[in-house]
Amino acid sequence: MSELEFSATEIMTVAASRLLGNGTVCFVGIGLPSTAANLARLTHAPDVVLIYESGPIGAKPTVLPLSIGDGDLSLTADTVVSTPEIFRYWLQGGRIDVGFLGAAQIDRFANINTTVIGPYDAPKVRLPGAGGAPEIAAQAKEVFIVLKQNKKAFVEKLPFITSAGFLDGGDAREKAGIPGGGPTAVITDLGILTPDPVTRELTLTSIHPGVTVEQVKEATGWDLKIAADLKTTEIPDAAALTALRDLQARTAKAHGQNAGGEG
Amino acid sequence: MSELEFSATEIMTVAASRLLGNGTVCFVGIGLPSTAANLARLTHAPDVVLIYESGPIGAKPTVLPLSIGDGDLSLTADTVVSTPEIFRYWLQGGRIDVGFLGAAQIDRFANINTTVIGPYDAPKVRLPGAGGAPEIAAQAKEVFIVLKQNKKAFVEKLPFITSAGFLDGGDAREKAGIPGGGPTAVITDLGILTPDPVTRELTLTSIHPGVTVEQVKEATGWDLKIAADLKTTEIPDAAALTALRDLQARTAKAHGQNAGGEG
Amino acid sequence: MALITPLREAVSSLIHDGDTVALEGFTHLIPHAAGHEIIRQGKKDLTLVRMTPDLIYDQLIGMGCARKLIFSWGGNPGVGSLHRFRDAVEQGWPHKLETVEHSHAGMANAYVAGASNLPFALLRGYTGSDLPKVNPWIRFVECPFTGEKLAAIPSVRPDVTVIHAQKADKRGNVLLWGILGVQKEAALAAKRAIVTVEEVVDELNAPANACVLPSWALAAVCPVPGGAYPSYAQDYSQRDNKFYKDWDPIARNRDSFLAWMKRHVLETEDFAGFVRVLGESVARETV
Amino acid sequence: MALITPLREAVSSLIHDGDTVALEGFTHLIPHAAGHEIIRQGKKDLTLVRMTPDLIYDQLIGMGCARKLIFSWGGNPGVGSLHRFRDAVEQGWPHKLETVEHSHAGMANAYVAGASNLPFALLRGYTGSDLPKVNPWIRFVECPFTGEKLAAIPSVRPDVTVIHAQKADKRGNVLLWGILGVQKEAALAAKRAIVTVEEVVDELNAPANACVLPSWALAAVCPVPGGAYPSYAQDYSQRDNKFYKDWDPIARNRDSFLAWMKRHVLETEDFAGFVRVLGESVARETV
Repeated sequence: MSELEFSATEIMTVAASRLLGNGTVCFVGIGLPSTAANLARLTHAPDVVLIYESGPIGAKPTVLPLSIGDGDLSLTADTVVSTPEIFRYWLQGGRIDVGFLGAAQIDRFANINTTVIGPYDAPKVRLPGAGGAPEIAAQAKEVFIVLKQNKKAFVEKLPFITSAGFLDGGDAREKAGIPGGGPTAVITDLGILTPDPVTRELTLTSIHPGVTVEQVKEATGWDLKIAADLKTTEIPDAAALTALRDLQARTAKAHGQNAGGEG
Repeated sequence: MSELEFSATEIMTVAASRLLGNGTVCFVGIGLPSTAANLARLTHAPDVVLIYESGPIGAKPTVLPLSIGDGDLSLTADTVVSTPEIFRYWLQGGRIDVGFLGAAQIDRFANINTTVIGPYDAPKVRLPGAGGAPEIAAQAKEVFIVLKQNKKAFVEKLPFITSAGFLDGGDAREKAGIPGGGPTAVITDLGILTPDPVTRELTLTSIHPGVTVEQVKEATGWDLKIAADLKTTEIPDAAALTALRDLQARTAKAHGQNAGGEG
Repeated sequence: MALITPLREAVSSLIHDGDTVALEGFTHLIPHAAGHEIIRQGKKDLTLVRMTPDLIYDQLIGMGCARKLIFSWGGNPGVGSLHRFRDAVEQGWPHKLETVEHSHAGMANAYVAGASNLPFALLRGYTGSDLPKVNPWIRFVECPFTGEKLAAIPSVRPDVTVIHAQKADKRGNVLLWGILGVQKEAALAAKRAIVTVEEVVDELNAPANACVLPSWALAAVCPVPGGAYPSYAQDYSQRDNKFYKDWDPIARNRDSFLAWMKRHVLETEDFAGFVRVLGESVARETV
Repeated sequence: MALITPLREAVSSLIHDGDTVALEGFTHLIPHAAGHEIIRQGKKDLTLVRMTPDLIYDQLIGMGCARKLIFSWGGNPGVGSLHRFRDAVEQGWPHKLETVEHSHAGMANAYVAGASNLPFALLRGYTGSDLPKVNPWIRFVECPFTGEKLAAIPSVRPDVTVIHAQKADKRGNVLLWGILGVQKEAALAAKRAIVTVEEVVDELNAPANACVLPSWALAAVCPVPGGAYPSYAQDYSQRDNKFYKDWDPIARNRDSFLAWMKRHVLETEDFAGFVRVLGESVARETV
């Protein structure tokens, strides 16, 4: 298969999608996570089970949902249950293999902030808030986080921990009694970061082709650890890129845009 | 309308049915309560809402259900929800006007026993148990109890309180923090007993025509109080009797019998 | 992922001696065929859970499969007592049966808590009842905001739940409708869920918001047409009310019970065999 | 018993200044028309509850109806910030807005607890999050059996819940389908529930186990075809994604927001009037 040119967002999306195994039960956030999860479904993981917090279980949308409650999610799902049931029986029930989240900010232990920039009581920027993330981050068997890498997003200290990654690192998460396994991959437009098995500090373990380690360090608000055996991310194959672009073209045609959010 | 002959069970059923006002939301037990509630629906209270613990809300069965989960209940209901929802959102939610119960035994404060005769650990007779009754008795705004009156059923002291009436009488029920108003009528084949407004002791306030006070006292395991203004129960009118007999005939034809129970 | 599996195999590989097992179904959709298969395979020492132990548990208890019963109403609905259940409780036959007794509200909430992966269920319940005096598993907690006391009981988290449903598709997704009871909660509360179904179809064509259990949440889906008998499956079969009445004299006596179980269950191969022999019995009766 | 009532009358008689009000709908079936009517009638001092305050709450907050907001995600879905919400939180305009912030799991459980008449909701939640540090209404209780710590938050028990649904019958029984969100729980948690509907029909013809709210559990049912706009009602309308984008520049600026609200809401009689004026605005834009 011939190689195609691709953007940083495209390799991020394809790399994230590749991590989803076939048959995985995935709790999907709107936006990049939803794009990556649906791309997986349309390529190597046709039996991935997509669950959205609004209620659809086993959604197979033909275009990307613009909102968490798009009709296409409902019409293509195996079943649609209530939102309380999603959080009670399916997420808290321990039935989610992968929680797939976005974030506004992340720290070295993969804790994430989607609440405020600045002090909580007098915020510089009021972000949308927690949504489903705290319990997805806590209860899914593992968590993938996808966001673009820059110093505003990858910060030394979060002003607010909305959803726990590994807290202060080491076994802090287990000690706090958080049931799920926590973040196993942070997929960015520059590379893939995974937690050190002992310290749980995010380490650059894969770098996207054409990106330098310096660039990644420069885009990180702490002294980023680089894996000794740093890999280069496999480039998106033509089939995946084509599927992604088709999906986005279908989505643009249906919605006139391609962003997304809860609500 | 001409008068018809009627049996003791018939006047009990019709008297119980008359207590149900139109539009009342009624949580119905199988057996006599279900017969009386459906008779009310088919006569003076067409808009009574019948809720069965198996899930049907607004059931309008054409024949008496033999079991709490008969298909006819499901097919004629406004909606069928899960059993947990019945107990959580509808009963505990405070939405039931009248809980309509049967009992194996009752005491002077309208506490009821459906659990054991004899000691709990070495029972003389093991009865079916609580079913929905403890929370129906506690949470419905008021409770009607229908059972045949005799010394085995109307006892000085219950071996086991399955479901609370007024406990030790007076304000004991309120003090225990039980939300619903408690039993307001016990309808038997001999008369109607209602709790004294202060002591909450069951008092014979209505006696069925042809029954003597002595007979009722004889059928009661404690020294039964008789109301100063003891009334005679209105005899079943022909329309109610005819409706009851038609209902039972339809039921016998459909089921080949006319008993009922949970399960 | 639930594979379409013969019932015998599912019971044999998924239910072990000593397991906590819930067979649920509220009059409607009671998994009788699965109960028979558990008896045929001689499973022992089970902790049985069920809101309304009726004929199916009378048979399991009478055949000695159960060590313990967690329940809230034990009777033959519309008929009277469960004689085998009573014999076990009152006389310890065929052996002593430990019981843990709740109300329906308690059990329903305990299944919900199980499905929700909570250690306990919270409800307004049991106040004024003697049940908390005889069941140490009913406790009370305080609301951290109002100070109010509420009942707490342990979640039900069976090793195995068995239910019966109307339809599965070929992938093992299950659809049930009508009176749903606690079946969804019971299935999701369990480590392993077995569903016997009336039929396997190409497409479920489930209405919006219907009760669907996805294949991946189940351990096995077993085609057993009529497998709820003498209970029923709405739009497939009628409840055999007569059988419930007929059960009373059969179960009243230990010998007649054992003889009936031997002929109809132990000596039949499977549910189809049971139906055949039962038909012969009925024919003989009515000659 | 819910009578079929005009929306204006329902809002006027059932929603009072100072009430706790939940308008629910998860992207689907958001009761926008009811939100407008609350604004038109100048309701004040409301405690607004909603998992996902979006445009409808941006408008209520910007018009000064709200004193307090209980929520779990506040944004313009697919677009970005809610500028009026942010202005109230960041700058106190038009006046200070108190916020109580939860996660979706917390809010969803709080509605369930409200519908269940429990004083608090019990969940595994908030562990490791800073939310409990800023929200004193998140506490922890111990399981009386295992000693485990679980999160507890107060139930949501609104004075009034408003939802939008597809159908009512003439008696006021309501049927909704598709993405149900927390609407059933929100309606049952409230003292008074108002439902706006796409249409009133003779018979609901609801499928088995559909989401039906019986008339007697509701305070008013109000026919408002299209009343979810710019949200949608499955099988009746499409979400107007463009409107969500267009809202961003309108709401970004206080004056443009006030002018828009005046023209489209305050100076229109009812939802039909809003739709007419909005049509004129769109026509003018596209000339």
